Amino acid sequence: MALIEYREALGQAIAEEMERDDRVFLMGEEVAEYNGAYKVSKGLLAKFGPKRVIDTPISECGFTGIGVGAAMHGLKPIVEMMTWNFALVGAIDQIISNAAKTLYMSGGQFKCPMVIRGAGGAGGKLASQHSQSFEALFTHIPGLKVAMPATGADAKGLLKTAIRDEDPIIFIESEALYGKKFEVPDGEHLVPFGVADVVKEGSDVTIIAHSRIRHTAAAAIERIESELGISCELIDPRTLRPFDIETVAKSVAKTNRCVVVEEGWHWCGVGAQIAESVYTYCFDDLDAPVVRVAGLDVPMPYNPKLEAAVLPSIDRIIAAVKKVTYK
Amino acid sequence: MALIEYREALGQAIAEEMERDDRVFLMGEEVAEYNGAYKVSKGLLAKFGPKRVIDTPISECGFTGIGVGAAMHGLKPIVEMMTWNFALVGAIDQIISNAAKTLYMSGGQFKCPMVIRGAGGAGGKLASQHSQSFEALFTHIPGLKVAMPATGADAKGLLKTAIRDEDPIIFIESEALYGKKFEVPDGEHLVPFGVADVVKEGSDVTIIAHSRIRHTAAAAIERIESELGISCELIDPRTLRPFDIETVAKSVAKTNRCVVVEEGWHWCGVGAQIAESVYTYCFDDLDAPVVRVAGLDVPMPYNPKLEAAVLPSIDRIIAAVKKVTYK
Amino acid sequence: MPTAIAAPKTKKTEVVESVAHKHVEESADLLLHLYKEMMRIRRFEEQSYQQYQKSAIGGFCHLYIGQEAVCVGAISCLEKGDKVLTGYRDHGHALAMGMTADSLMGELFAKATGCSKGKGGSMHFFDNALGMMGGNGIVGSHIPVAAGVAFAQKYKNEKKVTLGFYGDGAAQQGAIHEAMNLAGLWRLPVIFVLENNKYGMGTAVNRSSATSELCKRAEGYNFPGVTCDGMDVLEVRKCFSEAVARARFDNTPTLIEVKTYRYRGHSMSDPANYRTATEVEEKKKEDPILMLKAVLIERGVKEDRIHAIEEAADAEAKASVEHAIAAPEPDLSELATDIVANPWPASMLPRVEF
Amino acid sequence: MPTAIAAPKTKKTEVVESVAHKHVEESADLLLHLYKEMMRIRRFEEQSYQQYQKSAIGGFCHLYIGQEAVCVGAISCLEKGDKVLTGYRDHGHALAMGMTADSLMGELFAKATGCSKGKGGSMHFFDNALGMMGGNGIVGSHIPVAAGVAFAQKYKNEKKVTLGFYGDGAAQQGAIHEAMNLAGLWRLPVIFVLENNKYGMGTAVNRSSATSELCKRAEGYNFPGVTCDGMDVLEVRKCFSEAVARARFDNTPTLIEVKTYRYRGHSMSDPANYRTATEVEEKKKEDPILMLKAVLIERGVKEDRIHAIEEAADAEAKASVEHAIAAPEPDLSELATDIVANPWPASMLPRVEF
Ligand SMILES: Cc1ncc(C[n+]2csc(CCOP(=O)(O)OP(=O)(O)O)c2C)c(N)n1
Ligand SMILES: Cc1ncc(C[n+]2csc(CCOP(=O)(O)OP(=O)(O)O)c2C)c(N)n1
Ligand SMILES: [Mg+2]
Ligand SMILES: [Mg+2]
Repeated sequence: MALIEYREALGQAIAEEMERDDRVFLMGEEVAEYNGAYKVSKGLLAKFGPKRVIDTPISECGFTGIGVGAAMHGLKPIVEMMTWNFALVGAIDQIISNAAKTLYMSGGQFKCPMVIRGAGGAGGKLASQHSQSFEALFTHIPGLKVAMPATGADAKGLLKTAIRDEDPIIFIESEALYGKKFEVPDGEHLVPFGVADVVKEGSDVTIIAHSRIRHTAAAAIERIESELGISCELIDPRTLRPFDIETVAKSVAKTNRCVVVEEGWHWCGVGAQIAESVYTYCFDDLDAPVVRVAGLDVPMPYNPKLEAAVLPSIDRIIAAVKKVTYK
Repeated sequence: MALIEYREALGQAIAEEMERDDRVFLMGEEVAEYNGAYKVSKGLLAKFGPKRVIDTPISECGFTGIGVGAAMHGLKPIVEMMTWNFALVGAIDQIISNAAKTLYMSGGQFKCPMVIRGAGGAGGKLASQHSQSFEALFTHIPGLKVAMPATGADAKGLLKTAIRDEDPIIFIESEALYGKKFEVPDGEHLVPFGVADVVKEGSDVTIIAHSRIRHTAAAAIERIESELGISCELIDPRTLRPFDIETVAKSVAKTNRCVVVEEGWHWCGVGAQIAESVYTYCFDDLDAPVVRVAGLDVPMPYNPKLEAAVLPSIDRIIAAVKKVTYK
Repeated sequence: MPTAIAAPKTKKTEVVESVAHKHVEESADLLLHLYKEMMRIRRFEEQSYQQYQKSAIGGFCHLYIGQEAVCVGAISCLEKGDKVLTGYRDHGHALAMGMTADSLMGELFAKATGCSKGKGGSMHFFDNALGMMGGNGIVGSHIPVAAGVAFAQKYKNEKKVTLGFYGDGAAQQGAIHEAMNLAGLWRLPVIFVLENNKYGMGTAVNRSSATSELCKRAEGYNFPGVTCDGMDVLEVRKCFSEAVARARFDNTPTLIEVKTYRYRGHSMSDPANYRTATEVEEKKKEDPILMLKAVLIERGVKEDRIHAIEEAADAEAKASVEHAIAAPEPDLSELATDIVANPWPASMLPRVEF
Repeated sequence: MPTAIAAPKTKKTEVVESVAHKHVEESADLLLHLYKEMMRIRRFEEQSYQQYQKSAIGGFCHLYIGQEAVCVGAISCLEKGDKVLTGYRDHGHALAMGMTADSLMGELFAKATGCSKGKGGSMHFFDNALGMMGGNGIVGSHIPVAAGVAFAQKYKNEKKVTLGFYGDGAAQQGAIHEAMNLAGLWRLPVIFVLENNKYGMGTAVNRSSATSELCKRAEGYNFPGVTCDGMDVLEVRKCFSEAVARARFDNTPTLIEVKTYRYRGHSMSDPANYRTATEVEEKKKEDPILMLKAVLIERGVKEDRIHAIEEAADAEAKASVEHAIAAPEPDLSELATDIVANPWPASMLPRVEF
């Protein structure tokens, strides 16, 4: 275990997997000489050289397509989206039309083992085009898997799993967490997809939250337990496709109440699907309607006061827990 | 009233609005000389000339961007996506990064009044890249409005409303319905956004379905009522953003049971949001969990037998109604 | 994959095999091979057309008739391990890559015997063993992928080459610009094959491209751009053998604009009103198959050998229909296979239940 | 918008006004105007830098120092009704378009007085009345939009022109290729202004572009492509006055690659380790402001006039900081305005409650 930044945990995962498997390479804007826009790939060029750590032009469609082709021909590309906002300029076509479909439409002949990873969510005062949570867009697509680590250990463990997997993985990191420090296991550490983390046990309310908002939820829980005496169980699904309904259902069976928190926009957010799944699998257990806390349905404003009002806050989570417990 | 094809109803709306407002023009692949890949724009070139009915190169990002710029400078573009599958090659960036954001990030200075319309859903044996329902992707985005007409009258009325609106509208037509005939009002006929259509009244179950699957639901209802004696109310929301929760809630308050049907993939589909809204606004009214019927979570296979198994069918809707009524 | 015929008399080292094409006077065997391949495609497409009319084939179906010399000439320059990607008009390329008419017709009939188990259809022909990497329905989308395959070939030091075929309409897509820049910048062994058949659906190329000299765009990416007559399979072959050698031995991409023509409509539902019957008839005079036949006869190849090839092609195409009719449909369980290579347990969501 | 100064002595008809630039020896007034505009930008940027260091400004902030001659020279050729779009490095363009330092600094401070009410920030400067149409954060994404504005200008028969500014990094985006093809095909009055400052973030242009002659790509779209020295505002002006006339009177687009240099890092967090201090110092010797100052002095303009301009620019920039500090924050209710122009009733979903 070492106390390292989230970004370092990601870099470790990449380095370890690149050492383990020659087919793995990293490609993206500024990943090599610049050591990464967010320094995730710091030191990798020096370690692995320019054949395997590759700066690309600003051509998200083009280099993501290169990743798809390379994956189809036996390599294991890691493609960095500097941020997921930039995936819309055609990378999303390579992902949805090609990466997610090739195995199926070739009747099982061509796998597409690649990881497309980068920063998601709001970074802070970056305004509307740079502060978006796109997990709902990708979680909807058959053929993809979607992971969103909230801690350094999960960042490392999920990314290593992703790189070893044989399918196209959408790996959404949290821009806001890159600089946060976490205890991260040294060396081999794999976190499987589809296994939620019960971050904290509790008895009165189940709170489901992924990515950085899980920490907001944790902070809210501290206050809720001390101020209101309501015991909360916090679950981080870690992957949104596949999704660990068993762990969630077991928790709700115990607590009978559920709050779903996410950073992204409320309307048609992944929280809608999570909540709907809770209703479907735990209807008889529920003593109150599930309460959702999500980003407000507005483009992100630059002004920090307004921005803070858009994002799920400790206060809004507390209010949700009160509501779901009729307090 | 005249009995005309869905595609003609759309063409009528465009023609009428182009006559009414010089700023309106139509642009897209094959819309002019070819009269439209699906013949929606048949006759429009002859009527309005090449200045206002414009064939584009295959450059979805480019010409959608042209639409955004033209809208920002006072025109009212109608941009045809031959099918919505093709929006991923960069048009989606113009829509989400620019059309949906410009008003907000310019502090209210630049409107973006444009309609982006085209075929959605499965056309029939077109396989995975050509059979996708992308409404969940766009319905999630603040700054957009999303309409999906299921009939000729709604096609005409919603499209006319969309063209007169001052915001970017995602208008998803059903490829499978283009050739179907409907009674369509002549001349002025406007269907407002955000007002659901109670297609059929009933007392035991509320079925919510949009676009072509609403007709599958209607067919299922005929059998359900005659074979099972269960009375169904069928609601077509018509627009997914905004969404008419009032009409839905009133219905569920009466029936106490709800089935949500959609053509798109189940996981993170718009049905998840609709169901979650029903739970939130009608929790105490519900006598059973909402049941969803959606496209299976697989890329669309070419084989028609397999394809039929993916799409929501009459049988699956009947099974859902049985389930929600515990029959 | 016609390696055996493409360079039958040269030594086995890759270098000699490939450069040889340029210098060796084409043998009669080679000419007959080219003729056979074009004829196989023509007959296969005619059968596809008929079966589509009978509704035995559904969905989109884009015929390649008229363009046969392009894929046959180009692919005749390849060796084992080279790869091909193309768009939705992919029947010709698949056959030229050595795929059987049975596996294609099976796919068109949506049968389990199809190359993609009936899941892909006309637009998605794949054969991993033969290097046929699709078959893509999104215009332009496969060209970055082709560059990526070439990237992997170079990464693995294979000295192999990838051809990415696309149309004059597709050439206006941003994806192609990005792929060309990346290929030029990184020196990838990929050939951009622009099949200019003068129309993208109903849009004549002069209404979709600002320039009439599409091949010159290569200058903007620092690699050669050339044109060739796509009705003349020998010219196509000559042009590609040079470009393939440049790619294989020098990692130099080439943009080859092949001037060709499609006789049929864009897809089965297109009456092709955007062009005159005379235009089509004029073009048919340059028919690539007839032109090669004339060469064969001039070279003294006996009519009956030619005839035998035609018969064989006809028989193969017809037999593929019989085979497809008799073949089983994919099992319903196939619905849920091949979605991901490493599926998750059924206890997790989403689940596919049917 | 510097129309008055740009063509002060000519007749008022548009034709004469615009063509005039080419021939008239630049007046001292014009030179002083250019000097003033560049100086305003320089001082504004320096203030932005300082305020960012003090955390009064947040988010991304991309300084334009070193490139001032590009936007000032280009925009000095415009007339009222012409439009400008650029990327996220937009402070210079906004000032050159006539926007006040107050409205920009207010925006950087996220205040209600900002041009975008504090909702946009550094990357999203807009002014509808002045023709400043953003300020876009997605690299390359605004260039099709610029072509669209030009499309509308032509559609409405305005005889107006749109400039779309972007970088050497952006030039590799497919969106730009598509926009250029459309502009060439449809003859749109748009100018593609490629500000080649040699780097896109930390990537030197020779590592992102396969060609070193980016302006030549225009040939692939059938319109002129030229380069000019972006450190010399008079050369920029000359080059643009020709291109603007071509666009205005002949609907001919132009690609202008302006060779320039940014002194600062890409954004505030970039230490710019990818280049040497010497390289930067060398470039600073060609500083556009110093160079124009030399011309002014050569022309006999009195030092105190020059000095007064510098003082005024300094004062304007500093005052804008005071103004921004004093200005009110946007009301929380602003959160939910400007999402759509025609909002739906609160009874419908989704609702924004806060
Ligand atoms: C991104 C995208 N846009 C549009 C289409 C619809 N479409 C299919 S083929 C085609 C024309 C392509 O023309 P060209 O590239 O010249 O190829 P050809 O059909 O002539 O072989 C169009 C517009 C598509 N499949 N994908
Ligand atoms: C689509 C997209 N990809 C990546 C980025 C991140 N990014 C912002 S600016 C930039 C460099 C752009 O360089 P250039 O076009 O040369 O402009 P300059 O910064 O030199 O003015 C990058 C990669 C982005 N904003 N949008
Ligand atoms: Mg074509
Ligand atoms: Mg640059």
